[in-house]
Amino acid sequence: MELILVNLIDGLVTGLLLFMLSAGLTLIFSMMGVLNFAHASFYMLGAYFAYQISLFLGFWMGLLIAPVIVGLLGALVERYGLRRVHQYGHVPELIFTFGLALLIEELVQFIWGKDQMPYTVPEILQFSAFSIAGNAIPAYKVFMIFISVGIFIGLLFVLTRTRVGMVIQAALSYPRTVEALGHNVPLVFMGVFGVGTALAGVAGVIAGPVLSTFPGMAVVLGSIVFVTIVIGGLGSLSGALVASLLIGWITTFAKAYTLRMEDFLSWIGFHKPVDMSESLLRDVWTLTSPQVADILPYLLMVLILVFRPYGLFGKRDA
Amino acid sequence: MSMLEVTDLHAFYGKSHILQGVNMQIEEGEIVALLGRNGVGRSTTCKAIMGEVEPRGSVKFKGQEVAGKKAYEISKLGIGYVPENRDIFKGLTTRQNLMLGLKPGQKDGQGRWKMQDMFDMFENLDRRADVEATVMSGGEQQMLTMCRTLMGDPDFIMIDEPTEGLSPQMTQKVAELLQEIARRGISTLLVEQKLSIALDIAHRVYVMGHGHVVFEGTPAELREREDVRKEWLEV
Amino acid sequence: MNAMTQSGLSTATPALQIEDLRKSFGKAEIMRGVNLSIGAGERHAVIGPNGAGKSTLFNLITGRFPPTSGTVRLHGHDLAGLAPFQINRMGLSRSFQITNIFPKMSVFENVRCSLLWAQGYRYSFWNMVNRSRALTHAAEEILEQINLTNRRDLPAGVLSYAEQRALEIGITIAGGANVIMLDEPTAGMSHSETDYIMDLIRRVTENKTLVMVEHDMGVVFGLADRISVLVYGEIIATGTPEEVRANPKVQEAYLGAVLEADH
Amino acid sequence: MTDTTLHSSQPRLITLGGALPWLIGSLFLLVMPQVFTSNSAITIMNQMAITIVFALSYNMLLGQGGMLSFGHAVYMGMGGFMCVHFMNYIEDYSLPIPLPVLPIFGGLFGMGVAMIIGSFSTRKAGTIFAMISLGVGELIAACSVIIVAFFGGEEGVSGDRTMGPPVFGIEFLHQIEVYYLTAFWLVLSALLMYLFSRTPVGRMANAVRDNPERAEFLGYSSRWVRFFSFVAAGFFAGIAGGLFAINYEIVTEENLNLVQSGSILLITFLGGVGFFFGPILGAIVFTLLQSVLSLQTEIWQLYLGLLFVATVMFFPGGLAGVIMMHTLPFRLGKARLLLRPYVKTLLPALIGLLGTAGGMEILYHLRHAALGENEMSLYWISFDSHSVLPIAICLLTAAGGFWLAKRNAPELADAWHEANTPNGGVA
Amino acid sequence: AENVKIAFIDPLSGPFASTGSNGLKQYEFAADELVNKNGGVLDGRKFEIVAFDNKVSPKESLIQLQVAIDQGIHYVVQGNSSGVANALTEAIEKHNRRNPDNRVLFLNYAAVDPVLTNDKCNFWHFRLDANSDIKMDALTDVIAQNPDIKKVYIIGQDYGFGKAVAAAAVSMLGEKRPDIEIVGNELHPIGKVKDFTPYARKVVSSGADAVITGNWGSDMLGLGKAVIENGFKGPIYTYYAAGSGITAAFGESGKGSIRLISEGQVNPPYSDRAKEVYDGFRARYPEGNIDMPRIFNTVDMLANAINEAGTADDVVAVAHALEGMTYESMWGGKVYIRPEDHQAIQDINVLVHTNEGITYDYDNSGYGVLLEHKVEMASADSPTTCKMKRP
Ligand SMILES: Nc1ncnc2c1ncn2[C@@H]1O[C@H](COP(=O)(O)OP(=O)(O)OP(=O)(O)O)[C@@H](O)[C@H]1O
Ligand SMILES: Nc1ncnc2c1ncn2[C@@H]1O[C@H](COP(=O)(O)OP(=O)(O)OP(=O)(O)O)[C@@H](O)[C@H]1O
Ligand SMILES: CC(C)C[C@H](N)C(=O)O
Ligand SMILES: [Mg+2]
Ligand SMILES: [Mg+2]
Repeated sequence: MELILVNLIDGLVTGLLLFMLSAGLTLIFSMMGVLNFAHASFYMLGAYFAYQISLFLGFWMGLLIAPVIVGLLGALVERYGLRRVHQYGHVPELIFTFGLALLIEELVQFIWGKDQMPYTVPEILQFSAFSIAGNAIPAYKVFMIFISVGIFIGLLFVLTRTRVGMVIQAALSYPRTVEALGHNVPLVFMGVFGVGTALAGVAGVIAGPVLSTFPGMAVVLGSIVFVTIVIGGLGSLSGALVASLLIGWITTFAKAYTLRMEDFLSWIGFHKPVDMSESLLRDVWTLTSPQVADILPYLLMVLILVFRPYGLFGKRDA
Repeated sequence: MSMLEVTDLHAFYGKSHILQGVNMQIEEGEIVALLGRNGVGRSTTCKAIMGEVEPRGSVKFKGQEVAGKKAYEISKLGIGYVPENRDIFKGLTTRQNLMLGLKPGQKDGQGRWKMQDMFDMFENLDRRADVEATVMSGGEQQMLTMCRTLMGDPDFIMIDEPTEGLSPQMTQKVAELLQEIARRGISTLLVEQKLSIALDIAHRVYVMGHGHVVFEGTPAELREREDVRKEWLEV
Repeated sequence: MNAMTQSGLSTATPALQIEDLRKSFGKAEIMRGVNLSIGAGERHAVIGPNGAGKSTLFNLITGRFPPTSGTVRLHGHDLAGLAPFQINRMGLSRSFQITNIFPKMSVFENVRCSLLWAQGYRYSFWNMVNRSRALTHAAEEILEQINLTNRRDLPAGVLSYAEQRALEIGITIAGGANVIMLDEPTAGMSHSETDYIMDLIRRVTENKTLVMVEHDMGVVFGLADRISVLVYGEIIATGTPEEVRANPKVQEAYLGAVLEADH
Repeated sequence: MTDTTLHSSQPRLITLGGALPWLIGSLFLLVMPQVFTSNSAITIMNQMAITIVFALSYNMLLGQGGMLSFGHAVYMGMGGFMCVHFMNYIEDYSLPIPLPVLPIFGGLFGMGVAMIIGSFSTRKAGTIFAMISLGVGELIAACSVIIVAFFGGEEGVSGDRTMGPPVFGIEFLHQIEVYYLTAFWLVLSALLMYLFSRTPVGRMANAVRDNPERAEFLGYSSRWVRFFSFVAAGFFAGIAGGLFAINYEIVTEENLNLVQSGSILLITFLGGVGFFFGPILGAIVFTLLQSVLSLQTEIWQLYLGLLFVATVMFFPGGLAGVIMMHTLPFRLGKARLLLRPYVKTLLPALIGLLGTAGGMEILYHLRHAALGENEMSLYWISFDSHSVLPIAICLLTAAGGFWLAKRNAPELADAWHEANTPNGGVA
Repeated sequence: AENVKIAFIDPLSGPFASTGSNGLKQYEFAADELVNKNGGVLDGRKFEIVAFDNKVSPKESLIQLQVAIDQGIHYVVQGNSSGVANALTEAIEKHNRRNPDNRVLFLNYAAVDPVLTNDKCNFWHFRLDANSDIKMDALTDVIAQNPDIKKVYIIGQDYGFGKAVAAAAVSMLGEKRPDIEIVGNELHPIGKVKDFTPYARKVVSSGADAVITGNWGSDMLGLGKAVIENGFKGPIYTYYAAGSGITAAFGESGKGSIRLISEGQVNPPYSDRAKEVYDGFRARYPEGNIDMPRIFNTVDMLANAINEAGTADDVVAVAHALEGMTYESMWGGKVYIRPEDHQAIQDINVLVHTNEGITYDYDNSGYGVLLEHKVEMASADSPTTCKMKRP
């Protein structure tokens, strides 16, 4: 019983972390139509910058400054890279971000090397907030929860209270015409991209200490973020939130409780072959939930795309 | 000082020289029709004035040089443009399309037109106010584009083929709207295929051919000039 | 070519038979029980105010949307539940009011692609299209007819608006379908082009069935054998041009004062 | 994409113009190993050949069908696994199947898998297709470490190509023999893929890419057109996989994971999706860079990344695009005009690049070499990386080179304009 | 005279980069310190370590192997991941069969999956580390003596080695302490787990008194941190919980609870020579650790074998020289290479993570591993299924 509670909390944390990334990406992907493959790379930059800053000014300054730097970088990328590529269409745009992701990873290795950085949770948060049945809940996790909830509220406000969303939506089909109506489209795009990447930066700052800061950290999260927003439904912030939590909990529980395919199969009435050293199915029989935990989200996404292409909350097709 | 003053305007698509020195002048509250065959460059003229294609030459709006400015700056100065192929924004409702007509910071009701006026004028739009605008009928989309531009409260408006795809009596209605626009002191550059209407409502007409203006005068004068109509308008 | 064979037998049954066709989008009821029968070889024009449902009617017939209720028959075959491509294979081809071509492909390619199925190439991946003289000629024929031969290898996307309209029509007629539906074919064309397109249409629809939406009364009265007037999802009148002109209902609902205005 | 229409006007059975490139290409493949005889050179060429087949098959989706796939490696990988298994069957049950026909099985298997996946993934194009391909890719990649019986887990499956019956006394003990086998399959599949792009399905693939809805009103089901292209692509990817299996005698999870799928996307784009031969260029250049650079420098991937980003930003048509830009000047017989300006701008630019690269190398060494290891060698000169002089030299050359290039750029621009305007023709 | 090139094929990037690059440092230093300083082998030929990054990928490793062979290299050392080792030993076997005039030797210094010296053994492969069964035998001896342990949790990476460890642990505990209950036995994907918390939760809530794991690299780091953070107090028996940042990460929290099983003793230093060597290493790599003493044995033994064979190019002769060789290790005890399966037999130590009595700490953390228990010439007579085919 307590264990369920503990896992609920762990899942929540994982989910909210994912949300901080996907929030920025929904902003960019659903509004600008840019499949930004470099998004996770900005998250990585967030972590590395924060680490570097924390060496001199401490964790909290890192939390403040790093996202800003990342955001500015993002804006620059939009201004001098994406904007140019935008006119060639979506595929080149995507390839650009793809190459960018590669580039950023290499740059990070160029500057910080290949090893993991000793970027750690700040002293003040290095105690366990409370513990349930001998399972400690680190204060840092509680802190993460608060940050991400704050971000959600902030974004919701921007998107619902301003005309920005509409302008971008319109600019997707006829940017020229939107400009002719007096809207400074390039500026808006730059802003959105900047904010989106800044969000990724925040996620990086916060995740760095727990998920460890190393050159591969972007790749690890790269595709799962897309999965999240696709499941949630493009353009829907709440969708992103729900999907993130869903994924967080699914994976956590799948790992925390070892369910065996064997039990399941025999439960639905199959009988385990005596000797199956030769049968191709032997691995299916010995399958356990922790083994598949990390691919469940992908399974979910494919199913959703096949049966409900606009995702859980999305209005239009992905 | 005239509302718009275009002198020796040139424009290119890649290497093809579309506008080869266009001159025109439009006074306050005046409706000027821009006529010509397909492909002579009437739309390009509008786009050049709007800064959507790079203009070479001078475009003075209320005496201020706008050539070389960005489209959104030009629009903020008070020039409105109704593009020929409608450009209804995907994924937005009719109402939202109209809202985007408002300039940044401008609220509905500031200026000559209110959103309600639009719905009163065209009940089709009213009926479809909250469906995604791209599903509307061709004609309805035509109305929407025009209204969308009006929402921005321009002092000078360029309208490219407003009656295309409109039923006869809807065409009538647009003609009346154009005159109403003029009455509210807005100057209009009207690019129109249907000679009948153009000649009915325009105060003056320019005829384009080979990338520059080949005739300028009142509708009456154009009616006189058999030769011009034959050579440049094929009627 | 299946089109021909059908036009053979289709003298008896009407080419298009529409019964109590209805369509609603959400609460909005657009099509309110349309009944219409168009004989084989007839040139039929549908006119009506903007938003009356003309294009929607086209979309329902050609399988772009499913009707809410009612039936559409092509040469007696019920079209219910058929996809656009299936209906097209039965010899029905349409054009679009809002230009709908293949912008990145060359003008020639646009036309050739519209010939492939009609000429029986289907999904075959054993014969090479560029080897077939017949195909190339046919395509070039069409280009001639729509005066785009000089634009042959340009990407269709850069043509001027009017040129694109012409290509739209070319793509529609290329396959030689025997029921042709044109949605505002002359919109945005100058007088001379309008006239030219008019007798192009007249030529290519010789002993075929033509259904056409048009706001240019010159074209309508110049081409149509019969006219239907669609007003807010209902057909208020059908008949010869003269009858329709005379009909008072039509007068106030649609034509209004302008009849004289155009010539 | 308009290149495909160029020949369409002369419907002769086999045009010399059409056949020539193929003859030259095949000849080239024949003599290459005589020129570059070293074992490593042949290894590289094999890798190239395989990548070419894979890239071409990928372009059937991206370039011709407008289907952006993030999971194409799956079909290559599957084909590969099938082939190693076949190798092992041949070994275990000494089946009389000669090695050279093995890729067929890879192809068929890849095709089979493509049929299953395609049956639902090709219903829609655009983002939905892309994302499904991503998901499926991840799923199958993950399964490969779970379903050990077929995929061999982390270690993958390895086999021995020499266990089959010898063909004309060839046992495929040596790279060179494998090379000719690979080359044969390369020519064959390339030709087939080229012809496919000329078939009705191939042509309609373009149409569906541009405007799926309109295609439906011309009698074609966009979904089926996509499906057929997809399956065909799967087949050739499978062949590439088979060739891989024969070459490396091992197939692992990496053969079908996201990284692999991603790199083929980049390779194809680098070469240019707009033209049939684009992916071929991409594959050649990429493989060369990868195998040569990686021996020269530790940060070769950084250079690759820069190359990709630069390509997308400045040459969205890829290498093929750059080449095709020059067809007009050649037709006008004005290509000569470009020669001098090119030399005058590109040479300094190149020097500038080398300078920059040098600077980066030194920085990298400074930062990451072990304590006391100040000795480094660059461009065949060895020096102390911690002293100021070398880096200064590099930066200066870089600056100088770029400055020169920038100064001469306008000249190039003018020449370019001139070379592209027909004589007497007005601007 | 030209150098004797040795190809080092191991991860220099990716999640196991630190393990790999740390190994590389030790090889480079060993080559200089033990061989090149003393004038090299034979007529003064020096050892040269050529590094190849394989990203712990079997496929990549084979590609690199090909490159190495093309460069005329005859000696390959590799250790990180038995997965790679399995692929390599097969490939090398094949290569030597096909190119009798250009053969290659494979010196495996860390890949300890037993099959390598059993079913998959071949004449070209030598394993200078004790295989996981031998190590587990020693480890379980220690566990068996601890009466407080009633429940153990076994967790490892999902591949050959991880499975081998689990299997050995189960069977050997079964013999030595039938009363011990195995409350958990699971595998996780290698190098892919981002957050070990869920696993840690399971360990804690299973009420285990001890954990056994063969994890290494980032997987060891992640698992260890999570388990301890989560409030687990009992001992953790590991194969590789030392160096590469792991020792630093555990610090105080791991004191006395983390044990690891390894050949060679660093603390207290066994010999003055060892001291000398370690100090030299420290001087050159202030951040580095000697956490694989066997690397020094490997280099030195290869040098001896070459000298004995009188050639560096005829690897068959060198292999014969290695077979049955007995070597005095500066890290303590003898190393004997069993001819029948090319498995090195040597002393195996159980070490404890602590900061007391540490001469050479790891990761400059003040903590290191201290000798606690030694098994001399461990499992010298352990059976093997190897049927060695000699050329
Ligand atoms: N993007 C473009 N690229 C190349 N040429 C273009 C482009 N847009 C227009 N043109 C060419 O410029 C010429 C003028 O185009 P424009 O749209 O101004 O004609 P128009 O007078 O508006 O005629 P229409 O009645 O067709 O709108 C046409 O010949 C057209 O082919
Ligand atoms: N998907 C839809 N959802 C809601 N309303 C729709 C949809 N599609 C069409 N309509 C409405 O149905 C009505 C008929 O549209 P339709 O395009 O058929 O008109 P039309 O007769 O072609 O007019 P026009 O002559 O202007 O083209 C319009 O009022 C339009 O707004
Ligand atoms: C270097 C070691 C961690 C490698 C591991 N023991 C294996 O056999 O896979
Ligand atoms: Mg126009
Ligand atoms: Mg319509």
